[in-house]
Amino acid sequence: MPKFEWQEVSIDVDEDGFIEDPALWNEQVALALASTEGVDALTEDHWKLINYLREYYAKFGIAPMIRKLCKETGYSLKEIYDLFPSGPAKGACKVAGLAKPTGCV
Amino acid sequence: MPKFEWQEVSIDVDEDGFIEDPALWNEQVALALASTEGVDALTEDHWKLINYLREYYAKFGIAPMIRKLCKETGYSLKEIYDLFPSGPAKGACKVAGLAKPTGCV
Amino acid sequence: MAAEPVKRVTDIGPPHYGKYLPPVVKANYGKWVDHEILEPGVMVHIAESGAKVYTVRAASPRLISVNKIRAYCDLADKYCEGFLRFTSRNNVEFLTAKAENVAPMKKDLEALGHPVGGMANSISNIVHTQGWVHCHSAATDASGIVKSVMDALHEEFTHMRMPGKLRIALACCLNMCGAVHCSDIAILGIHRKPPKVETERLPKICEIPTAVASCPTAAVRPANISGVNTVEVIEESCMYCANCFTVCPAMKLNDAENDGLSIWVGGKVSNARHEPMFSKLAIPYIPNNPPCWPEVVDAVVNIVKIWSKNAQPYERMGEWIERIGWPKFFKMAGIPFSREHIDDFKHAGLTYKRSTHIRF
Amino acid sequence: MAAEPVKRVTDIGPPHYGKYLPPVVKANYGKWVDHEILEPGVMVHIAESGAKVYTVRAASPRLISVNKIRAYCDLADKYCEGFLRFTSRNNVEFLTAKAENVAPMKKDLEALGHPVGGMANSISNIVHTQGWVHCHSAATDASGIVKSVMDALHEEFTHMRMPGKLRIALACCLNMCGAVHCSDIAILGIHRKPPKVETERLPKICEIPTAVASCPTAAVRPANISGVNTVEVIEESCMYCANCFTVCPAMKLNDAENDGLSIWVGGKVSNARHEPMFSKLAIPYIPNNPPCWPEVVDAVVNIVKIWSKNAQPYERMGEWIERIGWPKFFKMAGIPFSREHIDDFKHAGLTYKRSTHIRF
Amino acid sequence: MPEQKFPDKLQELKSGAWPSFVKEIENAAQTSPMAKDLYGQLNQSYNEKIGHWKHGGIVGVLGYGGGVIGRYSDLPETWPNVSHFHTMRINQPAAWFYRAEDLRKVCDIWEKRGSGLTNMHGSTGDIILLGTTTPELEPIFNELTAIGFDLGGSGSCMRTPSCCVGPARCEWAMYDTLALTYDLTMTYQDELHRPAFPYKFKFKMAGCPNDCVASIARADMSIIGIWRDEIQIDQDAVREYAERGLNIQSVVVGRCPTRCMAWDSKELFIDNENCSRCMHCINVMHRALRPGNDRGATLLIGSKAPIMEGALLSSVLVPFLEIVPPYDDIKGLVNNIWELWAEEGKNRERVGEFIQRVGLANFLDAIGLEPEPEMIAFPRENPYVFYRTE
Amino acid sequence: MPEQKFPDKLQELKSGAWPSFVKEIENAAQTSPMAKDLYGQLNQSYNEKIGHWKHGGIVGVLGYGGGVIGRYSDLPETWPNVSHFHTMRINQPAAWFYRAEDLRKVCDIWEKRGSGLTNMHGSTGDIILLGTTTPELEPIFNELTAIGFDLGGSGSCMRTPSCCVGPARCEWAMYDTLALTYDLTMTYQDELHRPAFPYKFKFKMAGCPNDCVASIARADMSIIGIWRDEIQIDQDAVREYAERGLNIQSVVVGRCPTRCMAWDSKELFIDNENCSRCMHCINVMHRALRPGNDRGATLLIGSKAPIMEGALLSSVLVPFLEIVPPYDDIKGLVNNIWELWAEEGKNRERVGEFIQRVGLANFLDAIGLEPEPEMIAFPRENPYVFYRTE
Ligand code: SRM
Ligand code: SRM
Ligand code: SRM
Ligand code: SRM
Ligand code: SF4
Ligand code: SF4
Ligand code: SF4
Ligand code: SF4
Ligand code: SF4
Ligand code: SF4
Ligand code: SF4
Ligand code: SF4
Repeated sequence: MPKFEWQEVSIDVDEDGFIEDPALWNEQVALALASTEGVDALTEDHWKLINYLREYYAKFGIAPMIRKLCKETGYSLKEIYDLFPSGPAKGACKVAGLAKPTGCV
Repeated sequence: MPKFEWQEVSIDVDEDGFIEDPALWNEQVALALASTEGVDALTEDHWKLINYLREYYAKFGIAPMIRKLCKETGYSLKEIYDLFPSGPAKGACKVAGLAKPTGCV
Repeated sequence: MAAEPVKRVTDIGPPHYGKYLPPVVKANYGKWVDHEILEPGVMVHIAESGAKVYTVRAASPRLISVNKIRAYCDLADKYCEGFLRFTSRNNVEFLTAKAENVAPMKKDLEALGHPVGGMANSISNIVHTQGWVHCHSAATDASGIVKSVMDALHEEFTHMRMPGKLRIALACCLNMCGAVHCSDIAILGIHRKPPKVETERLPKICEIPTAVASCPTAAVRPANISGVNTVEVIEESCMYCANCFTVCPAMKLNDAENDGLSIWVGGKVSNARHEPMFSKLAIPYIPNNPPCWPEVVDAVVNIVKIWSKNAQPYERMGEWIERIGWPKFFKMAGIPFSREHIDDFKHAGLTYKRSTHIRF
Repeated sequence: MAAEPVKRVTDIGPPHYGKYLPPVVKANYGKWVDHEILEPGVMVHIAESGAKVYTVRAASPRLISVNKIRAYCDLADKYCEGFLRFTSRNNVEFLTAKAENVAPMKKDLEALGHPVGGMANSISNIVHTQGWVHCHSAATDASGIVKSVMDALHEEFTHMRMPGKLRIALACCLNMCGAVHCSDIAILGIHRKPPKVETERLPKICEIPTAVASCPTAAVRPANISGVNTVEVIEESCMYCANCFTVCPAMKLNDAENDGLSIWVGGKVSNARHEPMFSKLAIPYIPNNPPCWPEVVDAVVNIVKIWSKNAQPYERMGEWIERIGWPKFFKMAGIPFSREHIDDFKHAGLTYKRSTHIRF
Repeated sequence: MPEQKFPDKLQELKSGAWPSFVKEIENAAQTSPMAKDLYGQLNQSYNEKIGHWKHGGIVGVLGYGGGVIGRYSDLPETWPNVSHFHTMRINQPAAWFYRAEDLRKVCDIWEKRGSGLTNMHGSTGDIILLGTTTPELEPIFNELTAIGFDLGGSGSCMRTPSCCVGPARCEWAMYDTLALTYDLTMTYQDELHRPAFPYKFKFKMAGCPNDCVASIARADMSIIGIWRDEIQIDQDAVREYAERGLNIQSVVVGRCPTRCMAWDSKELFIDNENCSRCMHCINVMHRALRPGNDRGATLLIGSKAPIMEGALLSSVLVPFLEIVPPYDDIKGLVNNIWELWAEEGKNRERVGEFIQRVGLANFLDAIGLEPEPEMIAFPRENPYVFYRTE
Repeated sequence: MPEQKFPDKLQELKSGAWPSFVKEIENAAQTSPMAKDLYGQLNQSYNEKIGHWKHGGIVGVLGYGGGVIGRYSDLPETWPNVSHFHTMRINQPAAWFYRAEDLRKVCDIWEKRGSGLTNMHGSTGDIILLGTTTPELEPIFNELTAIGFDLGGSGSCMRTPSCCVGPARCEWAMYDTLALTYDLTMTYQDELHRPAFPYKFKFKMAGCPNDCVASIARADMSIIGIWRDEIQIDQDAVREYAERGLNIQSVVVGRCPTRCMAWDSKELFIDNENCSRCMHCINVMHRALRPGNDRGATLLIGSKAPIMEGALLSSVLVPFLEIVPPYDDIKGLVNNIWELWAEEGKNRERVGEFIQRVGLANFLDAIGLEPEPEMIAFPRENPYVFYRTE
């Protein structure tokens, strides 16, 4: 299992860089993971998305469908890609510490 | 709604002689209803069947299927007809104060 | 009341058919080799031995009085050595070994008001059910519609000029007593309103789990309404099948305004040529219009006409439509195609058109 | 790593096909009037203008190296003004206006090890998938079986002596990437053991509701196992489809012992004659036997043989079987009929034989 | 006719070419007050467009669980003579043959104790005696048995079996439908009269694939005659048909569903291996073509009306069986089926629905039959196979 | 080949008449360590009868949500060079036409930065570049766009549309399949690259009912060319076929599914009203018969592989549509469908499954189409109608 180290953060991640144990996620970890996704700083916009994702996941046990994400956060798909260049699944979910999206590829 | 009177018993029944309000059933009523089904006295065997029917109904909200009735009470279908000449549905259920069996005719 | 017979017997079963077979039938039982339909409603069967039995078939309204049965019996005595039979479509048949009996018997039957016919490529009797005459479940009457339709079609009973056999059936509710689900033309009584639940009375007279289990679309669910354990109906999920009413009197659907009929076509039972087929929806709704249901009569007559004009020999309704395609059928019949025609039950997907085999 | 190109562009889409059409194609685009298949793998198309384009089609294993592509390109340069195309079944095609180029090009292709053929009533390339070469989901390999089967059948690629087209497809798991579900013969990788649930790891890496929802037979259900909220599998309800694994890595099904293949027949895609049809189960299970899967090869060759010997001209596999009946197919193919053949999913009842149309 | 507050709409159904049920009711009403009130209530329905019967009743005769359909008017005050209006189902003789003498006796009983109205016959096959009261049930039953008639079935029982005219008057009967019907009826008197199944179970016997009793559409077990060997052709007779103007190519050969025939204007050829025994060519040219001599029946299972999973047609259970008394193979199979279905079937689940729920393969296993390809139209299309590994 | 602890089973697949993928891997392995380890791992799979890839990865290029399938070996220590082995899906040019010049450029990029192995093509239609590492993805993408290629689709997006050769080389193309494919691909670049649907959505364009791109079996929207007017018959050419030995009666007329043809050895007759445009007669006698001139396409919807409700074939949505740029009618319809399905579809529910769940009639309502009888094979058989009363 690869170790991912960034500043003081050191966590186990899988090959795709997704966190292995979601329980270990915190804001620092988010920042650390963001760095791998071409995101230098987490702005308010980033946090709005991350928080929405985490809350949704906590409530329903799944990541929201993307249309729902856009609708409920008010960001267009384009804006999400601007915030997380590798997109909502690979980028935002990773930073938010969610289970890796699967299946539909 | 026809009134059915027998000795001290006086209850509302439908045209088929089934009790209208199952809450009013008691052993005396059973005896009364039995008289309409060609049963003069309720023997231990009759009560075994009646009690089984009532317990099953209380538990599941339905009358048992006849095969189950035979199996669980140990009476053959013939014995049941001997006890209640108009059979388990029309005879035994009526005496036991169950809702009138429907449908499958 | 009269005194009971001395000995009460049970389980004797029906009379043995052996007692009831006409002599010529008994003598040639299982030894028939051919038959010929001589004229509408009259046929002869020929046995190995060369023996012949002539059959005269007459229409019957099925709902008959004992006096009518006695009249049949008199005819049987007069021409058929006291024997007669009924058919699987409720016609009455008189069998005789004597060719010379046919003509007078036919005359007598017609005098009695019972047309002779229904054989070969014709329209036979309408298989039907109880309707308002006897059933609690009926969304329409049965006998009245049958009478009205057959009044209009009787010439097709007494002639043999159809492309093939045409079987009409009627059922007064979705229970479909009879063979409505597999008929060339089927007339079906329907409800169009959800059950009216007698909330309080229901638990006293109905088994709640049975009522809940009875609904094909799970529209019935247990509910506690002001303290009473009863059921409620999710009205959007109800398609008015009345199965809940069948098991629970406190869920009545009958509705004078909204009940009515639907017309179905293209079913068949026999294995001749095409495998048996179900009837398919042609006309979703026609209002009840007693006593003569003119809209139903027109609809049926119209469908009979376009079929008889266009089908090839021995092409039953469903076979014909399969050849020309449903779009053409709707067009020829002048029936508007609507959302009701599109299946949305269990196997609906299989009824979608999964090819480009389109006729333009 | 090399420096990035100056400007990062996105969403440019594929190259416009216009750039890639051979000149004769471009000139006669949309103006073709006829074609003729001249010999196996060679055809000519004729345009309104009288112009002709010759096509030579060669087999390809689909999994090819860049060097092989370069070799194709060289041929394209040599004979086809630098143009080439691939087909929807992964063969490679060379188009030229020059009739005289056909023979040498064919020779070159054969020298390169790529048989020319696959046209008209022959067996074309096997549409297939990734297998052990790339996919996590594979219950078998793809390329190896394809190679083994086509080694045995290559003469049917290079000849045109079949009753009709025969389309074979292979998919390495029930996801059925490709067209296995509508092929004359389909080879399908299957699992036969339920998923092994990694109980503790599962909630960390999988969405539990998604895993539960993924199961067509509701065999996956949420469970709390020694304090962990995870899922469990009701093994009797599992039919090994692996959809749970698709959405959840912690539910692996691969099993060296029990994985294997099944053979399906009688599907088709084209609307020619019969409407498109799904493939139907012929052989429920054949074990994996790499590298040459002889049992699979034998099974396929056997089915090809009985079909090609018995079908009428232009009768595809499914059309032929429909004519002779499935009982006869099983008999002729020597395949024992077993409980696995009988459908038990959603529409199973519709697959039961609902007539007496039996051939004895 | 009784005085009514509604216009007499039924009147309009007395004229016309088709025999009138209204006239029949009127006729009975001359002597029966019941029939008179039936007329009245029915006429009220015709005016109001709604039926006036209460939800089912449960009445019967001693020792039987079925055979009577209880019925009460919901307007007993307006139409007191139909306040009770139960029907009795009387088990018809096989193939509906009667001797006038006996039929008259039935009429007499019914005139005396019932409405005098009947259905000849009900859809299942019984004689339907339309309308009597609860107290009359026992006497009627006893008088009927005295003349040799017994009740038919209602409720969750084996229903009254019925059959086509078969060998009594048809050259195509591949087995004796009347004998089998009578035998099954007698063998299963207890199952007929004392409902103990999850739901109803109907038998219908047809002598050949023409299925003149619609068994494949409405019998839980359909027994349909069939042959296994070759169709017998009399080529001279075929030519005669042609000479007399039958277009054999289009009407016979052209409609053969398996396209297994050929006609060269001299000889008719049938590829019997591909013939699906549909009867069409035989039906059309009965003088020239006859079924083969290796005769028996196909057993099919499970047809029914739509409620509740959608209508079903019967499907093949035993592709071919010789039908010979005492029919032990059929009865053995029936017993196994009933045993299983009675044990595992849900309340109000017909055997056809039961099979769909548990799966045909499992059903076959449980009743001890081997799967055969004749049982299916085609093998499964979905790959959702419950493989059995060790 | 690398040293192995397993016997080299793959070797056996190098001989034989069919071109060998093993030789292709070997060929690439000469320069690519990745291809070398692929050989090794695959050979291990052949020995162990099991695959060695871990469950899917999620990797990609910036700004795109798909186009790359992440893949990792579960034996990274044994086969380090395939520890990453991602495939890239490259959007093929319509109908898979290439200029050698450009194709060589793709090869060069892939040789330099990937395994040197490809699939020409994937089942959806893309060029599949088999195996590279995460760090190479961005550079490859940039180099590809520089030569005019872009990624195809993966994930819950519009997938790479594809089409048959159509008007480029086929006389039966009823519309321009390549033009429509290109146009839809370009119009929906965003939907292709940035997954935002409930599940995948595939388009396949076939020029005529022969459907050479199997669109009816594996496209959420299948657009299949068709004509409405009469088949054009050249009777002389028909006779020529006959003279040259074609048995028109049995091979052409006898296989017409609607039996709407007749041939009297002189003239071929087609009852065009009953012709279902199946193409068979045209396929067989292409010199004599040609489709009509009123041309367009049928739009069908919903086909897919079995998971999870069982495989579906596409079914008719629009019986006939003229196909003319800018295709606004198609796009309007597609937008309505996507809008509805994206809003109401469940996660991983293909549009075909969605329609089955909500019902075709409701679906039509929601996307603004009127029901037409061409959309169904036959009307409903069950009486479970959701009537709408006022
Ligand atoms: C008397 C009766 C049997 C009985 O036991 O009562 C009977 C008797 C004959 N049928 Fe029938 N059929 C009888 C109901 C049926 C039914 C059942 C039904 O209608 O409910 C069917 C299936 C109908 C369906 O498919 O929906 C039926 C489908 C046939 C067929 C197949 C017709 C077809 O092309 O599909 C034939 C063959 C023929 O007529 O060519 C046939 C042929 C015959 C023959 C010719 C058999 C024979 O050689 O004796 C008999 C006279 C035919 C006629 O009436 O034209 N019989 N026949 C039934 C008469 C009913 C009536 O009063 O009209
Ligand atoms: C090149 C290609 C289209 C492409 O864009 O790549 C193509 C090209 C032609 N097809 Fe096709 N078909 C091609 C894949 C298909 C497919 C799709 C598939 O196989 O996955 C089908 C549907 C198959 C199915 O039903 O399962 C297909 C079903 C047909 C048919 C109908 C055959 C039938 O009887 O069912 C015809 C008509 C015919 O051949 O008589 C046809 C006819 C043709 C013609 C004659 C059309 C023409 O006039 O140019 C072309 C040459 C035929 C040949 O190869 O015999 N093409 N054709 C495809 C070649 C694939 C290959 O390499 O073998
Ligand atoms: C009398 C008869 C109609 C007729 O006029 O001929 C009849 C009448 C009734 N049928 Fe029936 N069925 C009659 C033959 C049929 C048939 C046809 C057949 O048996 O060949 C069917 C279709 C085949 C089948 O069994 O599926 C039939 C399918 C039903 C059903 C639906 C059963 C199902 O599984 O879908 C019901 C509802 C039920 O069982 O609860 C039903 C229920 C009823 C009830 C008892 C009404 C009810 O909901 O309780 C009707 C009583 C009417 C009355 O008041 O007199 N009846 N019923 C037929 C019996 C006469 C006889 O014994 O000869
Ligand atoms: C590469 C390709 C197979 C090939 O070798 O050609 C492929 C490969 C995969 N498919 Fe596929 N599918 C490919 C064409 C198809 C097709 C055929 C088509 O598009 O014409 C189908 C059937 C049609 C359909 O869409 O239903 C297909 C139906 C599936 C499914 C089942 C989808 C369904 O709704 O039933 C899955 C499972 C999923 O989506 O989770 C799937 C999933 C997959 C995954 C991503 C595995 C997974 O479970 O996540 C495979 C990745 C393999 C790998 O490691 O490289 N693939 N997949 C094809 C794409 C190449 C390309 O872009 O050109
Ligand atoms: S069809 Fe319905 S209404 Fe008519 S008799 Fe049967 S159950 Fe009664
Ligand atoms: S009428 Fe039918 S659909 Fe409606 S609630 Fe009752 S059982 Fe359900
Ligand atoms: S069929 Fe299955 S194993 Fe093969 S490539 Fe597709 S998803 Fe992978
Ligand atoms: S393999 Fe398929 S059937 Fe088995 S548990 Fe997983 S999803 Fe369900
Ligand atoms: S089913 Fe066959 S045997 Fe019986 S009457 Fe009809 S034609 Fe004759
Ligand atoms: S019985 Fe039917 S299938 Fe057999 S030859 Fe005659 S018409 Fe054809
Ligand atoms: S689908 Fe039709 S138009 Fe397209 S290549 Fe095939 S035959 Fe030609
Ligand atoms: S296209 Fe097909 S349906 Fe039309 S005439 Fe030709 S073969 Fe017959």
